[in-house]
Amino acid sequence: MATINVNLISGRSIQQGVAIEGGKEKPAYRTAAGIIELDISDFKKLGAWKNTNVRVTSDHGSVVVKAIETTQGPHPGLAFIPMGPWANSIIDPNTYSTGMPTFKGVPVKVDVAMNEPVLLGIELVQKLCGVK
Amino acid sequence: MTKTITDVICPFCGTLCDDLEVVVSDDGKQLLEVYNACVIGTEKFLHSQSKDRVTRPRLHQPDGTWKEISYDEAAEYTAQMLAKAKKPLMYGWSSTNCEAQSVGNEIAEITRACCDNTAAVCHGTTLIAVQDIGLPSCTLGEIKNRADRIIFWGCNPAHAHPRHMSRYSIFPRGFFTGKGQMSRKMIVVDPRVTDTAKMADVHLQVEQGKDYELLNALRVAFRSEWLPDFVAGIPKEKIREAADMMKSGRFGIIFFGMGVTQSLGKNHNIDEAIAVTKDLNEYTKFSIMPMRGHYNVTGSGEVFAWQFGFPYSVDLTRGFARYNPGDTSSIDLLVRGEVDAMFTIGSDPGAHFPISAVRQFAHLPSVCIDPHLTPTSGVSKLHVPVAFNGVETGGNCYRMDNVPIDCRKVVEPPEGMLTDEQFLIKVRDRVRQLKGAA
Amino acid sequence: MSEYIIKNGHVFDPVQGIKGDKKDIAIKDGKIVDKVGSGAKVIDATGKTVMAGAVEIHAHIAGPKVNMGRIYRPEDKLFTCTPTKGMERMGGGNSIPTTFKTGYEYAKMGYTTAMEAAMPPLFSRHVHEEIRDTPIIDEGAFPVFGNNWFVMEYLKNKEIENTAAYIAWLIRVTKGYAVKVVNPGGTEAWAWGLNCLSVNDPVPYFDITPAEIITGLIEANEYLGLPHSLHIHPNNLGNPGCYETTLDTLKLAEGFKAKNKFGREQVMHLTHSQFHSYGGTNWGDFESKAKEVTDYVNSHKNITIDTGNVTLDETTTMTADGPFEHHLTGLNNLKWANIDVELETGSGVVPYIYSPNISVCAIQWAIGLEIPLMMKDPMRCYITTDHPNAGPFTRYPRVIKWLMSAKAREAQVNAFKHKDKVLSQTSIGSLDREISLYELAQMTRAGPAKSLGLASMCGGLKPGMDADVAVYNFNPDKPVANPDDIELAFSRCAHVFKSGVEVVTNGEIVSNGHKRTLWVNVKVKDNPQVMRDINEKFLKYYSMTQANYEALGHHFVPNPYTLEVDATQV
Amino acid sequence: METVIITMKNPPALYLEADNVSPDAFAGKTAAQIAELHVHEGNVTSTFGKYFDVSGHAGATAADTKIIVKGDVKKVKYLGFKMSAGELVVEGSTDQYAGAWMTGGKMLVKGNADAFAGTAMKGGELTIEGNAGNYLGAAYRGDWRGMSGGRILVKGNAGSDIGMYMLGGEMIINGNADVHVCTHAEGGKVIIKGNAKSKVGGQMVDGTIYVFGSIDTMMPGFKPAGEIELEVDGVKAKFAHYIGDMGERHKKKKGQIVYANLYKKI
Repeated sequence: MATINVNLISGRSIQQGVAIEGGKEKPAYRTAAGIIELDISDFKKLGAWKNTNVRVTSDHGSVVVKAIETTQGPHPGLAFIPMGPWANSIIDPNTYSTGMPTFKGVPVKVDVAMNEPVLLGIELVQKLCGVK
Repeated sequence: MTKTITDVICPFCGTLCDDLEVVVSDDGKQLLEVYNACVIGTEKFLHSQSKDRVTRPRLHQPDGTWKEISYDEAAEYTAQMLAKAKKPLMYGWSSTNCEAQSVGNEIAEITRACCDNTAAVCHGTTLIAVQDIGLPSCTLGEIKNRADRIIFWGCNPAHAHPRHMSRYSIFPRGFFTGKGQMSRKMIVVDPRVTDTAKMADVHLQVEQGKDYELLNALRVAFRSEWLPDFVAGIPKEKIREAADMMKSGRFGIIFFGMGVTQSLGKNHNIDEAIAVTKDLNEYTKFSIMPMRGHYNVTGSGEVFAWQFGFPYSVDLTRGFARYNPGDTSSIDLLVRGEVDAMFTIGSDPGAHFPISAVRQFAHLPSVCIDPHLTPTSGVSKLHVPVAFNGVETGGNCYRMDNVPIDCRKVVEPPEGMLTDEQFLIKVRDRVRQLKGAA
Repeated sequence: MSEYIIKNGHVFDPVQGIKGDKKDIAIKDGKIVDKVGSGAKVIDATGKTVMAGAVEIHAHIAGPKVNMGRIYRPEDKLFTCTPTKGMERMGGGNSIPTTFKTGYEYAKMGYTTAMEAAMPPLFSRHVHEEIRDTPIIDEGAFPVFGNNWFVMEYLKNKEIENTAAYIAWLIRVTKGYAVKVVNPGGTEAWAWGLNCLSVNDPVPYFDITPAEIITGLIEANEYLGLPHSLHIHPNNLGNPGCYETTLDTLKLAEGFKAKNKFGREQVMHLTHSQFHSYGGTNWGDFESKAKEVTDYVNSHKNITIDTGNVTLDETTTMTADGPFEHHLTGLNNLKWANIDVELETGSGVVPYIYSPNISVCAIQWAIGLEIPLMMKDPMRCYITTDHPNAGPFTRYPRVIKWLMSAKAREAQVNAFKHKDKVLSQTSIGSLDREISLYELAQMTRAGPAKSLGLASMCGGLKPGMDADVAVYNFNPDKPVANPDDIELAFSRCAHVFKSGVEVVTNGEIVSNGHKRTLWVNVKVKDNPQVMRDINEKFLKYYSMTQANYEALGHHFVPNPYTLEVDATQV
Repeated sequence: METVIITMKNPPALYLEADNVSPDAFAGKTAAQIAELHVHEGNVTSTFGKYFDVSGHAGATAADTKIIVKGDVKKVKYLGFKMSAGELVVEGSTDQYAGAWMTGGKMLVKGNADAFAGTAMKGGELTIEGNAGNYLGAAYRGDWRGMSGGRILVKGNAGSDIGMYMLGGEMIINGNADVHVCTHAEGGKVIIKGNAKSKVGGQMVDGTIYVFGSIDTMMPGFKPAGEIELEVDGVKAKFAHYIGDMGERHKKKKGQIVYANLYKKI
């Protein structure tokens, strides 16, 4: 099992859209947005099966999500996490004084984390903020 | 017996579809079916009916439990928090109506708050670009009736604005576009082969973060000047081909989204895209339009602008309005530790701000007004659930092309629940007393 | 409602022909009355000038392009925003003030009624939200018709009755006031990047000319008998030599007579005539044709005009004349906004600096003053700055100074970098006329009110009319020591009453009044064909449904004042 | 020249807006009068004396007034706001808008200055011995009139968007500069002694940029125009010359199109 370095972007997906309207406290939200979409070639480099949990780490944080094969590829070297608390645990908050964080284009490393759980959305944010 | 309500407006995205049909029970208390909406819009209407919905304000207790309180107690708590704060941030406003936004602006004016909407993490950089170079644009009906060149740059309507292509941009047969899709050429610029890109005549798979360079190269190509062999991973021949395709249309439009507003370059990406549009008007007719996200983020910008003079990131702390993203913008205010209270309405910064910004407000006095349970409500001291705007109450909203559409109430909210506007009026009247305002 | 008596002021009221005599004005229940009880509050106007509240006939103060101006010009507000003050909300903006500041500034200068000059019908709900948030002044809005697909299709076949039925429907659903035309046909052409620069240029696809649109709309307007006439911004605005297009446009009104119950006499109102009175073939030999234009208007009683005075400020241009704004951004390279509106109209916005050091700007300034000074009948010529196009409306006191004082004009001419060019390309140097206070009242009160069909309601101080009254710190008995005193006096009123409510005292806002939205409700014979056409256009070509199009509901027009028109018997 | 020394004694809980700290605002005032000037912490307006010790007194005019700022002013904004003459020395680091809208005089920041320093500067000298933040010497939002005169020297690194809409004046960065240099500029001169990242000179109409170090990604709108021997800020060297932005509009002088120039040291 290797570590791979990829360029992370976050953004909308229709499943994420349905899930936020369905309720962010529900597991369906985690299923829709607690994931990372990797190119098949990056899966090979990572040496992991599809649908395994991975830890994604950037200079700004670290989060566990489930790695799935990209639905909108190929995009080797590029990874996608739907917008939401999982992506925002690791994206670059630098706004370059424009007010806008760098939600897209964040260098991250991905390691397999088979036995680490993917937290629910609200649970994740509360944990990272130290709020019960 | 059931009733069918027609011409219903969908309170999900900036496409603001207004052709929905909703079937409700005879007593108007239950929403049964939704027609014409996309899968997301349908879910939004149906979720309002969920049985496990929170219907009363709740105070977060130290042990993590919640204590139910009355709306009056919630209004008192909110008013006290805002009145005491030196620099409160009133954020959100994009999933509520313009009437509520107006009352919110009064509260912000009385308490001298910073007010901001979700453009902060969406199209704020677009607004900066528009302030630098302008915006040649049009209404969506113009696209439907005239456009034969459609460019989607850094946006993925197939996922984010599901009915956009069928209602306005790709498929409809308009006055001068009788052949619908056949009369249009579609270009998609995206680092991924998105479901939108898969439909395109031309897909430019731009190297992520190099949109500014690629847009600049298009402008150079329009003028037939020298180009390096590759720009942003795209061979120059393909760039010149795309440039010619744009020039050769009769009426073109660039739709753009988070792909450019949130990537390196930020406002400059939009700035250059607008320059591209301006250039193209020397050869043909071209427009450009941001794919606004929340269904009424545009309205929030409009109301801010006519009341305070600026479309977002407005700082009223000195008693008059000031604006300068980087200083007065939510993310910077939070990450820099500039504010001492957080008021959220009609959005979910807990889920959509960088975690470092969320951490900041999680430890401040905070109030979250939202019909849903969200990461924001989860880390706020007070959660005030309200009626769903656009479902359980009406009110004016602005579509992504700034066209105002008055939302419809289709069903009664649960017994005793207030709307955003009703709750805000309680808060406003109380802060007036606390601040001795006229 | 409380009673007032304004004592011993010098009253100027063209409606009653009062020319500065000392007279008391009595107010009761929102109206001017003959007398009030002894309990009435006394306002001492000794040594002051008393006029009716002023009437703004043409300004861009509410709606999508105005707000686009606000949104994209933060620099227009830099260091100018004002704090909350008593009942005054925060304000900001030099050339595009916020809605609150707009209402307050008008009121402080003695204006009590204003017309938004260009409402895109599709955006009427936006226009009305801004009007609602503009305090004190009564407001109406003119929907634009000159590039409307229905209008062009009906008029192509000379279907006046259908055109009229459509106008009646649109004015009703948009809560509009009058028929506005901007660059007829040219803005539709602009949807393809083209333009119509003369009244005979064919409109692409629609097989009709601007001339046919204009005459057809005059006919339809008089068929309906609307309070105001056709209100036109002709083709070819702002270009050297454009005065010829202007004369061609004015001539189209020949033979038409006003038919209405509101006392209006004109069938055409030419707006911001300054922008349409240019001679020359380029910016080098650019010259004034104010004489040619005013000669024509002076000899044709069925036309009224407003001026569009250039105030020599940094401002923001905005118009439904989309192609013009594109032309302008090519000249000054400043940021360009454009909003084309499906089936109806378009618009553009570009910042502009009228620099006294640029000869063209100085000549434009002169033309704007030549026009009112050359107009024989002040009841047919009204002062505007086409706010914010030629300058912000807040500069009216300065324009009044220039009109009332030849000395002030001379001082400005001498201050120009290209003084000689101004004198050679215009006749401003030879005009020694000074507008009197009575003429000023005609140009800013009685005149515009009559042209708008509001003569029985506002613009005068006759018992029975609305109690809109402005009291100025200006003593007509005293010679003007310094022209700047005129500007000062007209900048801030001593007192302003709106519908009998004192809204301004010593230049400060003391009440937000009871602001009304003026709109015209025209009843016409049932016209199933037009209703079918409307229905079909919404199904096929509009991007929203017909059911959501109308400006309904308390939050759009909370306090309407409806002018009823019955055209069913025509 | 008279000197006023202000020393932070009670740092603010949030941030402090001290737009009165300029020779212009202090001129003709005693220490006591200066202590009465307004400062703002959020929506609370209080007096200078609440946060600062004030000693010495100002000269009769701005020109003969020198201000020395001591103590922790990392969370103080607007130092030197609109100053037109005299001197201002900040011994530590300061927050946003240092010397913003200044028209004359000398301002020295011995530490770092955060974003918007020298906004729309018209004249004078602004020296930052540490690092400068984003939008150094840039225009205010929406304004097409950026830095038009004066001189900015940064001994450390500079952030992004320096010299946006620059019209005139000179800016020297001894260290590196982040993305976007001189965007939309129509004049002026920027010298970067270190490295530049990318998006250098985008949409530039006129003006000159010198880069001594590397540029990660060149704008495609900048076209190679040969090599040239130059002396820049006392350094003689060979530079690769580029003209641009070829995608942007340009003025003509005597029938010749005038491009912006980018010189990169070889």
